[in-house]
Amino acid sequence: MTTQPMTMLEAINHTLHAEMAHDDRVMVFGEDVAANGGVFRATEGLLDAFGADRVVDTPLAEGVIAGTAVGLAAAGMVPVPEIQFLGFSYQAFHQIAGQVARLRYRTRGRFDAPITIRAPFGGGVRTPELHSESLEAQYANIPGLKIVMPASAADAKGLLTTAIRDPDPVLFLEPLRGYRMLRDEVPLGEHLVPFGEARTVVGADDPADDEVVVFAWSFMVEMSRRAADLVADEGIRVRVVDLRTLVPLDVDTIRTCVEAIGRVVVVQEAPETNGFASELIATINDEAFYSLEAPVARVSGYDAPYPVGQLEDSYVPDAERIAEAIRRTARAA
Amino acid sequence: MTTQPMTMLEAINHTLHAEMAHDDRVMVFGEDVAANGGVFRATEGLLDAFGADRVVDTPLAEGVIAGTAVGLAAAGMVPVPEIQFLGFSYQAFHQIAGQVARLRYRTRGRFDAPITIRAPFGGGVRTPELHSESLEAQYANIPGLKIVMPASAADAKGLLTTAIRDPDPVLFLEPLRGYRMLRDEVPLGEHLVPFGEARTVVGADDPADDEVVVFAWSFMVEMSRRAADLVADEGIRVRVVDLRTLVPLDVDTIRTCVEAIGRVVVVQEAPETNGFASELIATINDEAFYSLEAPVARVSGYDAPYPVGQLEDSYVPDAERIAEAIRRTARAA
Amino acid sequence: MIPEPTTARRRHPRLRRTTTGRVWRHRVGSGNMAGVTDAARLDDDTLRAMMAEMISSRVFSQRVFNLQRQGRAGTNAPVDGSEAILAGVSFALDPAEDWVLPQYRELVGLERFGTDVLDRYVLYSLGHPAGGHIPAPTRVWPPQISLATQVPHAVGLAWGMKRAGEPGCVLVFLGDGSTSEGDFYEACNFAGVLDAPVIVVVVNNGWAISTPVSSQTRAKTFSEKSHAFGIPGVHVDGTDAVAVYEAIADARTRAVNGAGPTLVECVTYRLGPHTTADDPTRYVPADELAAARERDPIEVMRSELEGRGLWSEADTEATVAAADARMEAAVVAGEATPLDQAELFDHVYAEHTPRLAAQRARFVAEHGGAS
Amino acid sequence: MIPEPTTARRRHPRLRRTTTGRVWRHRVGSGNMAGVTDAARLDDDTLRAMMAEMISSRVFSQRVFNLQRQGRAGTNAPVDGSEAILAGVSFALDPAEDWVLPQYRELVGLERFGTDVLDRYVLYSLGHPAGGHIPAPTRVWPPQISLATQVPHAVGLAWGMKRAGEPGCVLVFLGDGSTSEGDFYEACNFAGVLDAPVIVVVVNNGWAISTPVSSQTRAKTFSEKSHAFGIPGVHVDGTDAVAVYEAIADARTRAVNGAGPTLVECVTYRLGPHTTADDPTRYVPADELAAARERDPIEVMRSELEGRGLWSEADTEATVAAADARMEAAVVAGEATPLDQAELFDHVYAEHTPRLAAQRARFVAEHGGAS
Ligand SMILES: Cc1ncc(C[n+]2csc(CCOP(=O)(O)OP(=O)(O)O)c2C)c(N)n1
Ligand SMILES: Cc1ncc(C[n+]2csc(CCOP(=O)(O)OP(=O)(O)O)c2C)c(N)n1
Ligand SMILES: [Mg+2]
Ligand SMILES: [Mg+2]
Repeated sequence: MTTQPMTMLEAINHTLHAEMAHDDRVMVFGEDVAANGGVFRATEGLLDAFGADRVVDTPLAEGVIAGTAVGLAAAGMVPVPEIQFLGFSYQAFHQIAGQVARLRYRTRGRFDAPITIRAPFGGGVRTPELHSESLEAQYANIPGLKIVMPASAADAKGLLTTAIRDPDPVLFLEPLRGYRMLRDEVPLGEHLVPFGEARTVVGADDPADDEVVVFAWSFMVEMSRRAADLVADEGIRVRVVDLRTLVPLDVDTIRTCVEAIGRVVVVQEAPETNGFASELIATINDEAFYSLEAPVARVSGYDAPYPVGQLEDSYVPDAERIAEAIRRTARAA
Repeated sequence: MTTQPMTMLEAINHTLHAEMAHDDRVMVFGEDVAANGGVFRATEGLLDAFGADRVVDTPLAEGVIAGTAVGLAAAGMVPVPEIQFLGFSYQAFHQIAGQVARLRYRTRGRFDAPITIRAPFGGGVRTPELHSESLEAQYANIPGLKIVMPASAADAKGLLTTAIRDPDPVLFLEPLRGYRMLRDEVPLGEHLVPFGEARTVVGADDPADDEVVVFAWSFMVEMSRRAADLVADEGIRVRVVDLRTLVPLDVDTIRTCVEAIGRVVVVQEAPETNGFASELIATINDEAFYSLEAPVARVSGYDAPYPVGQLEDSYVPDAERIAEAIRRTARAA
Repeated sequence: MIPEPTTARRRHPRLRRTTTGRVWRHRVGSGNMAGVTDAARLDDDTLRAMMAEMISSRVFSQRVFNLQRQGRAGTNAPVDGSEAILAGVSFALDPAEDWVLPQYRELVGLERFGTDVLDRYVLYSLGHPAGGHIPAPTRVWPPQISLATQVPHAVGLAWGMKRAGEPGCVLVFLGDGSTSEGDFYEACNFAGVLDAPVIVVVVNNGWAISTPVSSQTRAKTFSEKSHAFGIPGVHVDGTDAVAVYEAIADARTRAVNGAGPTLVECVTYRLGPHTTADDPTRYVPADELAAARERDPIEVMRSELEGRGLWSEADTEATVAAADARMEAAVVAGEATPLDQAELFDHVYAEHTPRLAAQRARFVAEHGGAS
Repeated sequence: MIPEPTTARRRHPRLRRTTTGRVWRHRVGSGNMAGVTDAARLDDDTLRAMMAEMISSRVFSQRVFNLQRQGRAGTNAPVDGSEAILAGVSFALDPAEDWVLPQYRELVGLERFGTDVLDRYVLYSLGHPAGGHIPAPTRVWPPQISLATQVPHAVGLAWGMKRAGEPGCVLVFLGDGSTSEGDFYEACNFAGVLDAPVIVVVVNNGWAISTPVSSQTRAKTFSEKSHAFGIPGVHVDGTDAVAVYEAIADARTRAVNGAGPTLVECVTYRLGPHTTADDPTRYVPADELAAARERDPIEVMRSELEGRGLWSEADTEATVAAADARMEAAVVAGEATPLDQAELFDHVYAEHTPRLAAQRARFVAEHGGAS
């Protein structure tokens, strides 16, 4: 398939255009998504292309943005609401966790909930409070949601397409830092990446040839790749696996890698306590305990709120912090 | 100290009376807490004893219940709001997670947040949706909160007293099933249980004499105790540890037990994926990996929403399910 | 005879302040209580049908209440006091085109939308998961427990119908207490902006569990909260089925003609306990309840129709008997509805995720059941 | 000279619909634009002080804006258009007794509450954690980013002050867009029930980022949302500092005398971009902005005071120079404020939890810094 280099932001915009053209039921709505094309321009051009019936600036109220998605889904639409920043999904938590996630369950299958909630999040770009927080773990404990966190422009397209066409509600989380910094070849035609299939970003053909496996998602994949580069110079062979979707989780790939490699680092931006890294460690404990040669290393944000600009580089895991965990894990007795 | 047998509900009511008498700044408010004494009578008699200035029926709006607590704290009060059921804390999530939890942090210590949010939760009593859900893990990932989950009447008193006097925001979660079913000797005088100190419920004097350690909290402690009884007949010596507070977590006791025993079961009512059990497994991985003789067994609710009455006994872990995990873990190679 | 309301005792401060008669779109503080609105639009058969529906809904509700007392059903919320509102709403809507999103107290009064509504409500009350599934084409949603969350759903559904060019409208119920939730305001405000074909019905029964309206808001009426949204607000005597009918029919006309949402407050009084779990004697003033009982919506309608020669004691008896039989059948069928415990895992996703499939497989292996 | 507003171009549809003059508590649609309210309550010195404050706040705001352009500060939101509202509010309140909870655009205009407000706002804009700490006794809260969450806080604070028998009241700002959040409604409704001494000020500047008021609500004004809460609603020309002063002073009198909350809508127009990150030329109609500029609040006040002989070009120059110097000092001090990266761990809890202490210890070992 022909490809074109795009930033992740361009890939998302391109995909929204493609999916709105593909399926008339798709509706995009949220704060500032229409006339302004979104505060990051992710929805740029949609209003002109698809009209004010399908691309709608809502009032400033996340609860009703998520809540109307439930009703729109029941009316046969395919709602693709945007929450301007993931931190403000808190205002919609009762609707997302209590209603969107269980529309199908409550109605015992009467209504599908093909809802894709898009939201940017993540650190490194000096935003005010509640713009950078990584909240995926708070959602991962809620049955009924799928959680998708792309780490490349091509995946942003492939996973967003799958999300919009999926009959279940999807939280589609876009790393702020990746919007312009991640740029790669994106297939121009129809491109779907299935949920629950992790992607090997760095690594030997045979995982057994690697010494440490790093599991990461979203922008931390890029950071892990850089860390792998750093320690490669020191002779440590690292495999970096991008989980792509946290729910569903690619347990097979995780098991295979841990069995083959035995040394594991998990990287997340979120606070340590009960972040999704904890779930990964628990999953590895369940699936491949006897293959572990060392404790799984967790690299996380700290158990403090995401800080202000002058402190944020100390908070978010960087390549060096990850590299250090890799070294430690490679060396562990 | 003189003690008296009380149900957990009586202990909570008794403690609220004692703390309101002890500190004039304490205010109790929420839906139906005043004239009705709370839908479970946890706040019974407070209105008569302390008056309508300090015991207040609020409008039906959880967001503003939590939100006003922030302002009351800044005014020098000690707010003890009740959320009628933990599932409806979702309506207040933006205030609890985004504001209550970080009042001190945002203001860099100008304001304390001595807020204790009480909420019942938990299964087994045939409630409608969102009354039974165990959401502790969704809160555990939020820095700034403390999470307290008593498993006995005496602890309900000791921990609630500590919570109300603590300068930080505390989520104090009360197991519905325990309200009347848990009954034990409660000290009548001042009784504080410090946060972050787990309690051994069943077990040998020397942990090394036990074969399996079970970590649990809230009503699952009782279930684990029953499971320990079941397998005791089969000759398996089980240690049951009640974590009491999830944040702060008693890592020392966890480490000591795992080092001594090597075989671990973790029990929770919440869904498996990213429940607090995952964090415990991750903590054990960090602290005592080399002592583990078998994978840590997780006993959880399933990754489905908390179900309706006719399905709930299949959903919530019971003594037999826990016993089975204990047997499996005791036997594991 | 008509079952007595679930708890018992006269004066109705809120209702005394409302008018009925032809002035169904009245304001608080403007008149005295009358009988039933004399609505030329409604023929005798419809009035009789509404009467029957009101009686039936109370019978249904009481049977479910008793099931709980017998340990056969879970917590449930009696309808007593809301019957006229349900009849007025049901008969003003078109079950083939319009949707109803209830709170939880209304499912016994929507028989006109299809027998599934009650049958599934019985299953719901029995704690059976199929109770959540009201099958197509019945245009009623299952009960909503997370208060006011249904109002955004209704607005979304109405928005979708509008976009799809479908006829009909959406009606959503919520209680007086539930109006304090942000969802109510956010949804009504957005509905205004969207000109969504939605009718938001506030059932003001004076109480939210133990909390009286006076602790809920300082607004003089709930209908005037419509000012905040720039939409019409209508204040109706909710013990007068015909007044409710008129108000809803009018709001429906607006909605389906593209004139946007309406907020309708129906004022009544909760004649029973909040739910099977509640003891209202702790907080409901006896004299207030006694006054409200004088304006029991079933009695109001019955005396009116008897006066017009449209209803007799025999009709009541026949209606109660039929409702009893209807309900008996529903309970028998409900209690006989099989249940595979592994249904626990169904409908979480369109297809089980691998993890959920594994959990289910383990469960089935341990418990037996379909695989 | 007075700095030009941050972006540039006349007609002001919203304001043309408001009256000023003595009728500061006016209603939309009732008149034409005038100058500044002729308020007998305010002496010449106060009027001059208000003028100076308005000019200074724009200078402060512009300096912070420029710091962002130079890469020295983070995203920030210029004040342009809100100056009269801030001056009116500041001067009507008592900094020793009253609290102000801002949204985020107001911190440059509260110098009367203490120099800490601006100094800390500079630190905040520089991304320094100390920016969140406005020290006692200054009764101003730091910026709130999670929109409308501050309204419940204000109501809680007012409730606490009332219970404690403290004098004074609480004033909370929010934008037109932020009124769509449930928190605004829930809080105003509860404030009504509590008779809380709180003034809720809606700064209606026509926009929420790119979303115009017409997409935010169908309510004709924000002040009439007060009907939903049963509290007074006041609609004020927010380009007229004296009108704002009068409205707030009146609301304050009510609040401190136990008469409860007031909702005050101040109507102005956002003369700059939403923030440093925004390009309003994408969505703000040029003619509308141009009309609004004709009613730039600083110009309105200046021409009025010059007309009365209370203000001169020299006064403007001196004010701008003083503000520049004030700001320069704040920035120099701000940029020189030391920062230990381990402050990351501070103030999460009153005392570090063991886990946080361990994380901090590891951090300090790796990065150096205080232990
Ligand atoms: C969001 C939420 N908060 C609290 C509750 C608990 N609760 C159940 S019913 C009820 C009172 C509802 O009162 P109202 O809305 O007036 O309806 P009514 O029961 O009077 O019909 C409360 C507080 C709930 N179910 N959902
Ligand atoms: C809860 C929440 N949702 C969304 C945002 C993103 N956001 C920041 S400012 C803004 C517009 C605010 O408009 P308004 O309330 O009118 O204030 P103004 O900026 O005009 O002063 C939005 C949507 C936010 N900060 N908080
Ligand atoms: Mg009610
Ligand atoms: Mg605005």
